[in-house]
Amino acid sequence: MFKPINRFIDFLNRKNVILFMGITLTILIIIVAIFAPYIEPYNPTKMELSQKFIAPCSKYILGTDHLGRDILSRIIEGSRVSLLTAVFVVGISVFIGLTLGLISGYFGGAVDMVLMRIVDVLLAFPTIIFALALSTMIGTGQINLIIAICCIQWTRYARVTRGEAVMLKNAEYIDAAKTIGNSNLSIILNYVFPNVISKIIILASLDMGTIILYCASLSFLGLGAQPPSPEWGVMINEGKDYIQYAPWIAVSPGIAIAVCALAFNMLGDGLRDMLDPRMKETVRTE
Amino acid sequence: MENLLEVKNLNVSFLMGKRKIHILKDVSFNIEKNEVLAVIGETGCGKSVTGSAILHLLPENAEVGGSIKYNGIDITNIHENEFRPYRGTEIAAVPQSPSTSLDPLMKVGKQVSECVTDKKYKYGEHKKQLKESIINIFSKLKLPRINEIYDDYPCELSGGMNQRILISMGIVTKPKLLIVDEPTKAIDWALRKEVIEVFQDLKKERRCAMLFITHDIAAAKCVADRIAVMYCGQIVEIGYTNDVLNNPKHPYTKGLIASMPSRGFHVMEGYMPSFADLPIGCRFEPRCSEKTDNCSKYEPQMINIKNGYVKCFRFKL
Amino acid sequence: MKFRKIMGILITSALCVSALAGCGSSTNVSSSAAYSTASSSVSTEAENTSDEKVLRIAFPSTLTSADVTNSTSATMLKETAGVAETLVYADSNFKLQPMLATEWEMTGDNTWVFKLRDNVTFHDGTPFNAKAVKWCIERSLKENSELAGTTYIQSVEVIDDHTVQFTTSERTTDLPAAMSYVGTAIIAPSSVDKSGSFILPIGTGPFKAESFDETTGIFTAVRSDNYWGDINTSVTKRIVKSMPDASARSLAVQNGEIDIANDIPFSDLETLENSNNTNVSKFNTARTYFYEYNMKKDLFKDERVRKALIYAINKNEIVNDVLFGVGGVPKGILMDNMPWANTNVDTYEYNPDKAKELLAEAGYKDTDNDGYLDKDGQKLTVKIITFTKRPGCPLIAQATQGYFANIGIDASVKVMDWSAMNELIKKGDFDIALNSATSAYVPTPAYYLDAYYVHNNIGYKNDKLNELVEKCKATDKMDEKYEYSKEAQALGQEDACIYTPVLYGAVFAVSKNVTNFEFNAAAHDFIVPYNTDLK
Amino acid sequence: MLGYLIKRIVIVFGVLWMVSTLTYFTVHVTPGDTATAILYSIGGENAVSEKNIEHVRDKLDLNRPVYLQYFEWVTNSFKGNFGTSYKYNKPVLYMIKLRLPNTIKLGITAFLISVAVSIPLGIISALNHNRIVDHLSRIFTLLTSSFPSFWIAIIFIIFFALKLKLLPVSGMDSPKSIVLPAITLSLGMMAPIIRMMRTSMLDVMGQDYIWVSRAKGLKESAIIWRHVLRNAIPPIITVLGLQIGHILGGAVIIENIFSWPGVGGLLIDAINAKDTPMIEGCVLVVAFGYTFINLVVDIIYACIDPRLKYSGEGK
Repeated sequence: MFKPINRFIDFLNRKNVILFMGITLTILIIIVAIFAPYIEPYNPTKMELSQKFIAPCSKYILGTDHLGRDILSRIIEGSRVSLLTAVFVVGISVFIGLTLGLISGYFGGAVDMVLMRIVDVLLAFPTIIFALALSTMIGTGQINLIIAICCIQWTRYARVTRGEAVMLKNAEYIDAAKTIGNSNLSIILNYVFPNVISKIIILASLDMGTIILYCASLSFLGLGAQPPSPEWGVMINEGKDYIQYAPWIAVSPGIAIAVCALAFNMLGDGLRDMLDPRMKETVRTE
Repeated sequence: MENLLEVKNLNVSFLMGKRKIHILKDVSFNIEKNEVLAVIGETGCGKSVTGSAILHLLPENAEVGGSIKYNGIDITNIHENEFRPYRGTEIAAVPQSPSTSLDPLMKVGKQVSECVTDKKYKYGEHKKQLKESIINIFSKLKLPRINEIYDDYPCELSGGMNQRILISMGIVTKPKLLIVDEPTKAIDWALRKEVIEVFQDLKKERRCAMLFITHDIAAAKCVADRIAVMYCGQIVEIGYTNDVLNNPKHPYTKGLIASMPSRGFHVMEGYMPSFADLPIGCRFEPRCSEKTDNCSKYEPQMINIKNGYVKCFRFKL
Repeated sequence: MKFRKIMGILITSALCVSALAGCGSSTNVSSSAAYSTASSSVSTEAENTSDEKVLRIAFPSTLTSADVTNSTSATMLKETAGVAETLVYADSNFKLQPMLATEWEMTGDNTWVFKLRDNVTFHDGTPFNAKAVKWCIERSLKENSELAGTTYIQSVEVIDDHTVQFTTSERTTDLPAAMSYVGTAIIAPSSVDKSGSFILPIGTGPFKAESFDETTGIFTAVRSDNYWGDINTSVTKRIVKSMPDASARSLAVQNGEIDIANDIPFSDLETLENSNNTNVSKFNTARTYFYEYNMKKDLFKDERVRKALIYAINKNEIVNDVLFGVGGVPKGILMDNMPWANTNVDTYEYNPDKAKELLAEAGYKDTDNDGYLDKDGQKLTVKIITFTKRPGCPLIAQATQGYFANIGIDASVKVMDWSAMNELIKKGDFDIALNSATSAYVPTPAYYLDAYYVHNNIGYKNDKLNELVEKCKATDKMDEKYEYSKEAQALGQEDACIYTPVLYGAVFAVSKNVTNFEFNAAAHDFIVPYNTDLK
Repeated sequence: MLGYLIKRIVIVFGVLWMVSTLTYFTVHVTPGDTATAILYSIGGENAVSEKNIEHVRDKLDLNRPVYLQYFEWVTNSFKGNFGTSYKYNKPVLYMIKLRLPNTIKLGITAFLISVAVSIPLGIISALNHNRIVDHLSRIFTLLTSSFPSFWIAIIFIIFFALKLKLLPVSGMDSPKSIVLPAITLSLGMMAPIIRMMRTSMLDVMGQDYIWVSRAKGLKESAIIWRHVLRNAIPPIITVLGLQIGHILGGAVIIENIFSWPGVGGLLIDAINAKDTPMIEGCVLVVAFGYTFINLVVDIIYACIDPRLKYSGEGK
């Protein structure tokens, strides 16, 4: 009776299903975001007050909101906002974190000292509160939100990169490379960087999911994107007032966020399984 | 003499994904009571897997074939619950790599006494007596500060000291068979002699049989009654210590002995083949200096000699 | 070895204990307080059946204090709890009526004399007199930053036991109106202890403060035996519960936990109207939503453009469909039933064709057929900014965006918090701003025009209007005030630089047990009249 | 040990000082007039008039240079005086003391729930490595870390409060009120704990000393309890410490949705009102709580793991 289940589990164990699903979903989301204007059944910002609060039906698959806008179209349009934001945040943070982490780890000394203390301070603070404080300070809006989250997020990459760089700095083959007469820059680029990058890729893909959640949370609190932007967090916030009357307004954007975050989480999880040897099962032969 | 352990045609393979990788092939040997059998060979040839297989401690994805008989009872496929009483009490193990084989968060004394207290039904010793007997063992192993060491964590002791703690864990239950895995690997040269002496004493005083896994031929020579030479998951030659060392029959044994520093340090050419990609014929064929045409086509058969066997086409009785 | 470990544990536990002790002291106080209120709210059902009749009111903001120096709690004390009263009050026709003061007179350019009611005592029996008024107003002036600019009071002098004189920082004819503002509610000097810290408000109203829980924001007041006026209600106790979340208020009424709640989510109206135990009432309020054009921009220097954009907006549809019928379209700038409201002005009723016509006259035509109007090769785009706090703002702005799109104007909407919007308006970094303000903050004909037409940040200036408002402020004759105000309104409406499309609507969910509940648009926020009764 | 402790405490204070300075100056550098924000927060749009703005500036001395205000604030903070909230006109410390117990109550409940769920789940999935339970728990982990907490909160409200009418929607009037916010908050922090517990267990189970303890003939249960769990716990403690930060951050959102009167709501109000002393106070409390808990975690860690004393700090 359990045979099919067992075979399925066996299949799960052998293939990196999570990674496969992650990649598929991610590509799907990216396609949706790129071709959003062609996929949207209606104009996402067009109001049709006579069509407001229509429950999901065949005409409006996910229903309409309080201003008669088609929710599905808005969600599709919103994927661009979320994805772009996450890509920017991760890209900028990785760049800053990687650069500073490499410098700090490879050269050490006072730079390392100062940088790591800054990292300590920034990490001594729950990300969301810091982003929250910062984004209110520098004003609301999506760009400010990106800046605010980048301010904290780079520390994660800096710390990981530095750790790896410190470890590699003392490795014998780096010493060898030095004695041959390679410059510091070429050692960093040719030896240290390739060793760090796989860890950074795992971290970055996991972070994409987290950042989509952060942005949505902050927008939900009214600190990120603002209406009428079809950002998912904003849509949930708008729908919150109608949960009794028209629950679908708040429900579907949440699922969109979750699917997006799930895609990147699975991608990161799968990549970790594949790239991080620590997690692999090893067979003791000796 | 009666056989304490009889291993016949032991086959071990690991399931890696959908592929099956054969590690041990038709390994057969026996150990008599109070006899020390040394297994020598290169790193990665399957020595430790043999030990683990006897202890039923192979990873989950392992498949075991053939038969292992202990005291005449077939223990190859008996259930974990039935086998557990054998471990520690009948068959004990002294693991390799002292740095990782001790629980870092438990005091060493407790780790040693644990071997006994978990089987109180058998050893009705009181805590105090137990501690005394452990300290007694410590002192026999020439550990310093024996009373304090009992309450130390492994990280507070040196590698050699930890190795001796591991040995004491193996012998505290007075087992009939001791599987010793690379006892001299982590020990510096000065201590090596002492550790070897400990095993010699063990054999004399406690009268326990041993499966002495090592790549240290000199150590094997001092301790073992017989030597089994293992290559790539197979025993290629087994026989009395003196016979094997002084009159090696298998080309691999010859090479191994020649590579000993005392014998001139002539290192063999080539590497052991990967288990995933084994040659069809004799596994040693690619490196063998005395190979014939048959060697690459057929597997050599076991040829019995006095108290052992050889697997080689070149060997003639 | 052992020593280190034990020490580590000791230090850790010491740290933990000290941290817990730090907050523990307050935990005890607040938790006991919370329990007492929890039990009281649980027992209200039972009490209602015996001789106690409890009116439970939801208050729409967070309450952190019960002191009149905090405007929010002053509103609560005066208008929802009925504990503290002001010297003057404005009735629902925006006429000033005597409250704690019986008469008032402007005695000099900067002085006003108020005669106090003489049969009044505070709840603790201490007499209500000029000294108490002086103490209270001076304290509020110091603590409440709002009062200085609202009342212009500089100092208070005691003339005799029941006469006070207020000296203002500049000449004002509107002090009596300002004295109806909640921030000037009077409490007794005995409300504070010897060190000056506030305990409970001791007022003169028909209800006497009983308790206030700072953590949960629950205020209770019981009927006072010695109220100076006549009231007719069987309610013996009022519980005011701070519930800043609109959906929570609505649910509390539906579940019968609350008798009166205001500002409930528009979308719950249908549910509440169909419910067996609640009534829904909607009223227009004196609060306006108003559009401001950036007059520093050339685009809006053209009157036709300004008016066209107003014609483009379907105000009635906004009220009915976007705001669920909550609110109203005014016939002028102000709420129609304000006695000084000029309802005889052009309201630029929805007429998209006229809008297009006017824009075409101004030179805006769709020459490149992209669906958007343009002039000199420039697409007509406007940036609408608005703020979050008033629930209607984002909705009205987004609806406007839609109406503008219909006539070919590409509009963007930005929603931000009010201070940020104010900053942008000051900097001139916007096209159209949707703002909101109450026109009865000080219930006087000059106030709203002065605050939002004369003193604007958008660069609008009409000398004639300013002059009329000055005259309105200067005279102390009411009918003259009305006249000047009406004239000024006509000018303002004709200029169409600031425009009121919609009035803020008050919506109440009231339990069917509640009787005699009347709305007063002149009240600062919302009022639960003293005579509100329970079946 | 003592030296280590002193060093750590110095770092805690350093962090607090830097965090507070950072926030102090960002608050002041930000565009927008403080007086306007304060007036708006106390009296709405109508309260903002030129006369009132002037009054507020005079009263709060906002016209002084920022660095002077900062120095005064720092000296007062050292005396334990965090100033008076602009918005509430009450001492900052008083307001925080009023609200903090609620946040702690919510936080501890959520923490206990998530620990009670995720540690056993992590252990179970490690013990059933690559079996159905493990896969199910992995799916659970992925889901909990993918759904936004505020959305889950809304779904909970729809189901448990509106449809089933089992639990209150918001506030903290009855003991039942804590259920929804605590569960929502705890869900968000489960994933890292489960994942860490599982990895940590698997890591330990692959260690040589576990093989050795099997070779000793110990019972499986004894191996799990005595060796695996004991060695798997230290990394978990670190993760738990980090999760406290998640609680503090998540509480801001959760308190907002459920109208839970905690520090989170206070902070958001303060930020909106540009109530500098209050923002500073809340930020300091959060940062202090976070660093303090991590200090405690490190001390516990040092007590559990004998290796640290020798490698990390020397004898």
